[in-house]
Amino acid sequence: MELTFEINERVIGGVPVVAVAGEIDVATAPTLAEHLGVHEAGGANVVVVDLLGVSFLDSTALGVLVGSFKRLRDSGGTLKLVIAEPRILKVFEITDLVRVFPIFATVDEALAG
Amino acid sequence: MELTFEINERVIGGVPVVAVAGEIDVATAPTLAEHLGVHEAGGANVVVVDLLGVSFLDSTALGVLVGSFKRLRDSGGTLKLVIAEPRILKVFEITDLVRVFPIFATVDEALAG
Amino acid sequence: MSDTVTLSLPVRSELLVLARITAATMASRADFDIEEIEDLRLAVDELCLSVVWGAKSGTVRLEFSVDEATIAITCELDGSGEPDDVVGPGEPDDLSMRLIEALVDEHGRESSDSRRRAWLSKRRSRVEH
Amino acid sequence: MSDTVTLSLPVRSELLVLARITAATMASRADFDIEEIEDLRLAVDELCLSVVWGAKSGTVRLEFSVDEATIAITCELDGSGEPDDVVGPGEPDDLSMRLIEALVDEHGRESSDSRRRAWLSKRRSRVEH
Ligand SMILES: Nc1ncnc2c1ncn2[C@@H]1O[C@H](COP(=O)(O)OP(=O)(O)O)[C@@H](O)[C@H]1O
Ligand SMILES: Nc1ncnc2c1ncn2[C@@H]1O[C@H](COP(=O)(O)OP(=O)(O)O)[C@@H](O)[C@H]1O
Repeated sequence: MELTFEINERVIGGVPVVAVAGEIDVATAPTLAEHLGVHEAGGANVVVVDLLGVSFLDSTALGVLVGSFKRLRDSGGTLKLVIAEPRILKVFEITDLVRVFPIFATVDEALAG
Repeated sequence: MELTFEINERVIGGVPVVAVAGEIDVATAPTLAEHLGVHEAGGANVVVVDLLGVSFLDSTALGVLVGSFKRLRDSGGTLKLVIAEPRILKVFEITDLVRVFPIFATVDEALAG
Repeated sequence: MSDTVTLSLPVRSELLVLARITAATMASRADFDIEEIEDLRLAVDELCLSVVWGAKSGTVRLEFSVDEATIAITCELDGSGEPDDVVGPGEPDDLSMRLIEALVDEHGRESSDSRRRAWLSKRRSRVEH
Repeated sequence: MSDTVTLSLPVRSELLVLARITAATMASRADFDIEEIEDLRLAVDELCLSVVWGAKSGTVRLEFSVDEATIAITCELDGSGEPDDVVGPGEPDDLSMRLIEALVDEHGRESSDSRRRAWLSKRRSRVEH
């Protein structure tokens, strides 16, 4: 079933990469917020959120990402997104958030960019 | 989505092989019945129904298969089933239909057996 | 926690899938394992079939309740005010009855000329974590 | 054909998925294409969020109607008799509003202190085959 939600974390070259899979909605977004909060509190500068495995995401998820992006930016860092699926990109386009987040097609590009 | 239902037919060594994929329930079983009816009317002796792609099946599906089996048997033929998934086999076990149908794990075995 | 979800559908074979999906979603949320979720998917399908059997129109009303480790589902047919929609008490298929019996812990049914109703309940095996 | 399905859920974030699944299933049955089905999945989610916003309990009542080439969905919050569950008229998130606006053909909302209701409708592009 598509009901799964999973977060996997790696650190590549000192940068935390938070990979999310499944549906991010009002039930699961708080878990994502917790994960991002740990990195913000730990003083991370750049955080990469890999959304390649995400099949659905709503305004609750956008709210969590925007909040984390703002806090990282305020401390001189940034939050980079990895998105390949046109369907997921569409959500960021409708809301004009493509102009807020640095968005990359692969994790490698996000780490390099 | 898992809502798809599809029937693909092949003829191997003169034997019709009806491959079903998706969910067989009260909405889709009539389509299966039509396909089997064509072979019964066409004078088929043996028909193989390949259920390897089936993710769900209920008593409506069982009714269709039993009806076709009986008509083929009455005209000297038989209906063979191909089932690998334990979950699908369980439905035939609960209803004791494992003792009615010749059941095989692969299409090759069904054609040979 | 105790959650109750209700679902009403017209008698339309293409919509029965909604009963299966709702049962599976609630069972999955209530920590039933995959085998038990599949059991419930089939059991609720057979429950509806046994209640709706022979009806040409009307509304199927389902109630799904999760309480601790148990899910209970009732299915009822409202004949939409056309009494001949419900052709006598349902005669549930023998196969349906065997499946329901094997797949759930408890089940029951009541039917009169004007009303058909059946229910089931199933307890998950997994213990609270 | 005109089919109406109703779904009632408690305010529980884990159950919102049922609204998405029901919308997607009905749209798929009504021959909407995959892109439109995904639009509806997101739109109904945002519709519920905008209605339920801030509520701590109560029942969310959804109605899904398919008529010819159009699906209409209404979402209503019943405050379960505890008036302070509904904290004033809903203030739907700006992001929700933009998404709904972009994803459906028509939408509207009405709210008072005791009641919140919103609706949307979307027409499929594919013509009858
Ligand atoms: N929601 C349902 N639950 C269980 N069985 C149903 C349901 N809808 C239809 N059926 C069964 O399918 C039969 C045919 O339904 P009907 O609505 O006439 O077909 P269709 O929807 O394919 O036009 C009904 O008599 C009933 O036995
Ligand atoms: N069915 C629903 N539809 C839309 N939003 C919901 C739904 N259920 C919960 N929410 C939103 O999630 C918030 C938290 O819900 P709550 O039930 O308190 O959390 P949880 O179910 O995770 O314990 C609510 O205030 C509401 O904004």
